[in-house]
Amino acid sequence: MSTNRGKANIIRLFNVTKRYGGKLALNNITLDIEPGEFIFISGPSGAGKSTLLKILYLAERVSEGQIVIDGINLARISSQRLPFLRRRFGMVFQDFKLIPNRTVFENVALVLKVAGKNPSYIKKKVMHVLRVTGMEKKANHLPPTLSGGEQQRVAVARAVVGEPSIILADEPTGSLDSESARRVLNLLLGYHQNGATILIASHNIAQMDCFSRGRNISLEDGKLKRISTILC
Amino acid sequence: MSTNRGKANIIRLFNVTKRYGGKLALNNITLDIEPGEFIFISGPSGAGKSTLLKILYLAERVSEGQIVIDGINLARISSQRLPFLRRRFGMVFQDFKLIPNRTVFENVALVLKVAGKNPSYIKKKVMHVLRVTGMEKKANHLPPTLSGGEQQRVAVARAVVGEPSIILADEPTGSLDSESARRVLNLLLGYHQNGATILIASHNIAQMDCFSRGRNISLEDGKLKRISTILC
Amino acid sequence: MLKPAKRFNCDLMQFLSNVLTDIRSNRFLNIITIMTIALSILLVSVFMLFFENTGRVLSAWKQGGRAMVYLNDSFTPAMLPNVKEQLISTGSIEKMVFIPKTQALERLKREIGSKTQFLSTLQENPLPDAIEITMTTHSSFDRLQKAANQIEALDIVDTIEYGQGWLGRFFKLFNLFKMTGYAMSGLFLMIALFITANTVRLTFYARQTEVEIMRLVGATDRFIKTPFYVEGLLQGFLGGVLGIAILLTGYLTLSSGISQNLGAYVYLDIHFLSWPAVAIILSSSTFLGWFGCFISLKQILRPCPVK
Amino acid sequence: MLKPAKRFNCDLMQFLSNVLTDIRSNRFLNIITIMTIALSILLVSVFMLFFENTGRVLSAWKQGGRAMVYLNDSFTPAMLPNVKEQLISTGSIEKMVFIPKTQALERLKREIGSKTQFLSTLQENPLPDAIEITMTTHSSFDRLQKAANQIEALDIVDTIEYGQGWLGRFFKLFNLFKMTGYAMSGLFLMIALFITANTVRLTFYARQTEVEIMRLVGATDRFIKTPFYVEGLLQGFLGGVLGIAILLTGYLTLSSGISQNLGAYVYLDIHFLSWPAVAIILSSSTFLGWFGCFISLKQILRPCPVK
Ligand SMILES: Nc1ncnc2c1ncn2[C@@H]1O[C@H](COP(=O)(O)OP(=O)(O)OP(=O)(O)O)[C@@H](O)[C@H]1O
Ligand SMILES: Nc1ncnc2c1ncn2[C@@H]1O[C@H](COP(=O)(O)OP(=O)(O)OP(=O)(O)O)[C@@H](O)[C@H]1O
Ligand SMILES: [Mg+2]
Ligand SMILES: [Mg+2]
Repeated sequence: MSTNRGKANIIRLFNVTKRYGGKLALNNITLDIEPGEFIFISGPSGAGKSTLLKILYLAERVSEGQIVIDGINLARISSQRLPFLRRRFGMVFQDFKLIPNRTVFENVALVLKVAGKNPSYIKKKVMHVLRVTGMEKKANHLPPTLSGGEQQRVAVARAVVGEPSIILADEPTGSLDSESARRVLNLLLGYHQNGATILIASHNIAQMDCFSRGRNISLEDGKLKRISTILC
Repeated sequence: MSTNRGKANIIRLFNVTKRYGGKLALNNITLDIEPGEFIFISGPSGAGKSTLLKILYLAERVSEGQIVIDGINLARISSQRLPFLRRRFGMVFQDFKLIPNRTVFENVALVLKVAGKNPSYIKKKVMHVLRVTGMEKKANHLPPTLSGGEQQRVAVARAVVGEPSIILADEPTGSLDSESARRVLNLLLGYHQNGATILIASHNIAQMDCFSRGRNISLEDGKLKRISTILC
Repeated sequence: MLKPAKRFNCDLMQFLSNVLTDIRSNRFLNIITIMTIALSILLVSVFMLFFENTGRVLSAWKQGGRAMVYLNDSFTPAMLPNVKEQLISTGSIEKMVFIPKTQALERLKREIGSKTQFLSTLQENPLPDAIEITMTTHSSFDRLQKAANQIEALDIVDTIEYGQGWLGRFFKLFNLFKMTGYAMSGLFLMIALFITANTVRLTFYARQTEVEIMRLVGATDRFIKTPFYVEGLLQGFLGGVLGIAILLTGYLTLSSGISQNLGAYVYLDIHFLSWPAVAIILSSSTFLGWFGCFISLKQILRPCPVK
Repeated sequence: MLKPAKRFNCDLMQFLSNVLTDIRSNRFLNIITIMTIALSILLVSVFMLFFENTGRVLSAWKQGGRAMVYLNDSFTPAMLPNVKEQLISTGSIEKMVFIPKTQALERLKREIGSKTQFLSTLQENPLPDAIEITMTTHSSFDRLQKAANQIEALDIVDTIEYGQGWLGRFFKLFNLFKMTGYAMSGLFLMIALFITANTVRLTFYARQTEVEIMRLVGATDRFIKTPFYVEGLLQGFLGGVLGIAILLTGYLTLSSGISQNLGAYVYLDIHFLSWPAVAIILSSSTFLGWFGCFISLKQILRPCPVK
């Protein structure tokens, strides 16, 4: 399988290993992802799906190996440049990571404030993504007063609000009923059609609807088990 | 539909309403549950599933209406007796609610320590439920170092370790792959066969396997929409 | 019949291990609490040390307050033991020295100066016999005044002179200093109390999740509270020991420095805190730890169940 | 051309609103921090007040340190202006009163007592003329001693008496008191600093999640730090104002009480802190808030990304 097709790869992993104490959460992963791809990362609980997304986001550093994102070697990123790199990503964390004492609006707006956008743009943009995710009415609520599914939708809204070129979504529909899940997946599909590269980690790929052009990366016990193309 | 069959009802709700500010999270729910029943609570995100379980557990007080559990009116429970009532329940919280700075073992053991069990019994029992949920090897880890699915299994282990007569499980397999989910459901089924009353809240009942004798309580927007018997 | 005892032992062992686990898993919070208690204790004890020693130095000055009792013409040296007894019976007297008029005259001559020879030409000694008395330290100025009046009322006494103006002012000021010192000790103690309670409240704030979860799995308030109290008492005690240790180190360094540099000029009787004071400080600090817990637990463990 | 200014205004408004949101959403933490700073400031300023006033009272005593310059027989009243000039040229002199020997004799008579008539029988006044001088306050004992030696060396002067023993001891003690006071002020300030830093660290500990999440969504360290610093400065300033307000209330209550109860006996010139001292305290407290932030942010925002 040739990994060097037309476009340059946006994400490249070379022999990446992540160790927690003695435990190998990722074991010698080599992987290339093209811009605009739609990738599913599947595998049982504890397989290393979240770890894979976290090292791409630089929320964790790798123990061994190299990661190159858009031509930038992550090992060489200084802590000054790190925030700017992260702004090119949108990440949905498995445990949401919402700030408990800020409203839904503020949580989502933070991404844009951090990037120095102006207030009127922020307001418009944030209310737009909240509308799309069905969280418009909860804009002024605090995260702990939301239901699990509502929190998850806020996390999704925050991940996409900055219009990132790469979206990393860890189990983004795990707490959602099928109707809300479809809305979230359609939202992500929309960004995909606009050219964003999307990686979704999910323990249950059967749940997901079928997409035109997806690849499924299957992990098990930290090892890359299989890469397959999804065709419905 | 007669709600007074052979056994006395273990859980009875009369016109229960739960209000958060202006929002009706539960709207005039009347419901009877017999001992030993296996109940699914389904409904879309924000329907009130978690709220229903929380008021049964007395993690929240109702705004209106009455709840009688095993002949005890929850409105009349003093704060001194509350802990003793809670020990009869096992609850899996949707957000797990594990103590972050205690190991998995200590988190699960807490239920038994609180009940004054002796150390050797605690050790044996806790290791047993951790084995059953597949978390034996992580006994000495701290919750924040676990994957989402692993945390969920610890939460399940904690809920069942006290051998409660009523198990309230809020989305207990939401972060689990199908294999782990089956193990968890089998575990709960085992307790059901030993006579425990089990309530499971889930946004996606289709995911669940079929059980011999289940009822599905469907919520929508805080209202009881339908009660149906599941027969596969 | 052995079972209950064994059960108790196990429970105690388990309980202690719980507390140790708690302390280990909240090391950062514990260190901050202990440091805060230690600093508060250091603060109060430094002030106590300062105040006690200043007080001692000032009282030594106060002791200098002497009085002269001038006896009238009817006095003869034979009456001395009798007079002394009468004086002693008034109380407030520490030392008495009889100064016969011959000696007084010599003293006067010395004071007026060797240049003036005129006193040696006197036929008769014009001065009275006198007794110099030293007042007891612990007496207040009012008591002193009363004693002086009693003495003056004696038949044999002509007048008594005791620096009515100067000594009175000194006494008042010394008392004011003492009062202010006590008030400040009290204030500092209260500040230490508040600060410690605040710190403990903050550490509890950080541990609220833990407490909430414990309640949710059916822990009684007592089950939750007991380890916190033990931890609080321990923190308080350790904080106190640390505070006193810092104080002692500072004291030893400074006092050796002072006696080297000033010892030649001034005799300063600087003492460290007495054992009872140390005991009081240690129990206060232990109380501080306990009290912080008490306040915080009151706030967290409200009767209504928290979410 | 208006755009940049408008942009800046918007940013500032938004920035301030962010800070206010922060403060609102962490009310409990803020209140505790402000209270701790206020108490620390109260502590230091109470001590400063106490120490300043005690110092003032003691220097008033020190001022009482007078010297008697006894002139020799060659002195005649006509020489007085000349002698006074000579004395003034030595410095260290605040006031001079000439006491002619006739006056001195009368004083002696009064002192020895009315009973003894013998002095009135004297043909010749045996006492010397003298000048009573008052030393300047700010002079050290060493300077005083030097001045006295200079004066004694003058031709016209017989001897000078200035309580060599007593005054020397007092000076040394007063200096020791002053040194101890400064040392304690410094120590208390450091304790306040540590305690405040600890408290701020604790509040940050409780807000660690917030900081972590902000970093995860791409906030630069500066974006995270700035509001914390503004908050810290504000907390420090408010804490200082509160501390001084409490001190002022206490001062007014106490000083009126003291002057009512003691005013008749002792003239006490008790002052509140001077404006410069208040300014120093307010800037210290503002610094305290800032410093607490600085320490805590250093700890939280380590170069390595946190999980
Ligand atoms: N900080 C950590 N310290 C130690 N071990 C960790 C840490 N984070 C993850 N692990 C371990 O690494 C393994 C992989 O974790 P990861 O979160 O990537 O799993 P996952 O595939 O996302 O599983 P799930 O579907 O349950 O979320 C797990 O066994 C986990 O216990
Ligand atoms: N503490 C609270 N304060 C205010 N509103 C709340 C609070 N808790 C829940 N709600 C609201 O009540 C409604 C029901 O919440 P609940 O958590 O019961 O939903 P759910 O059925 O469990 O949804 P999900 O499947 O997403 O978990 C939601 O709209 C939620 O926002
Ligand atoms: Mg995961
Ligand atoms: Mg829920």
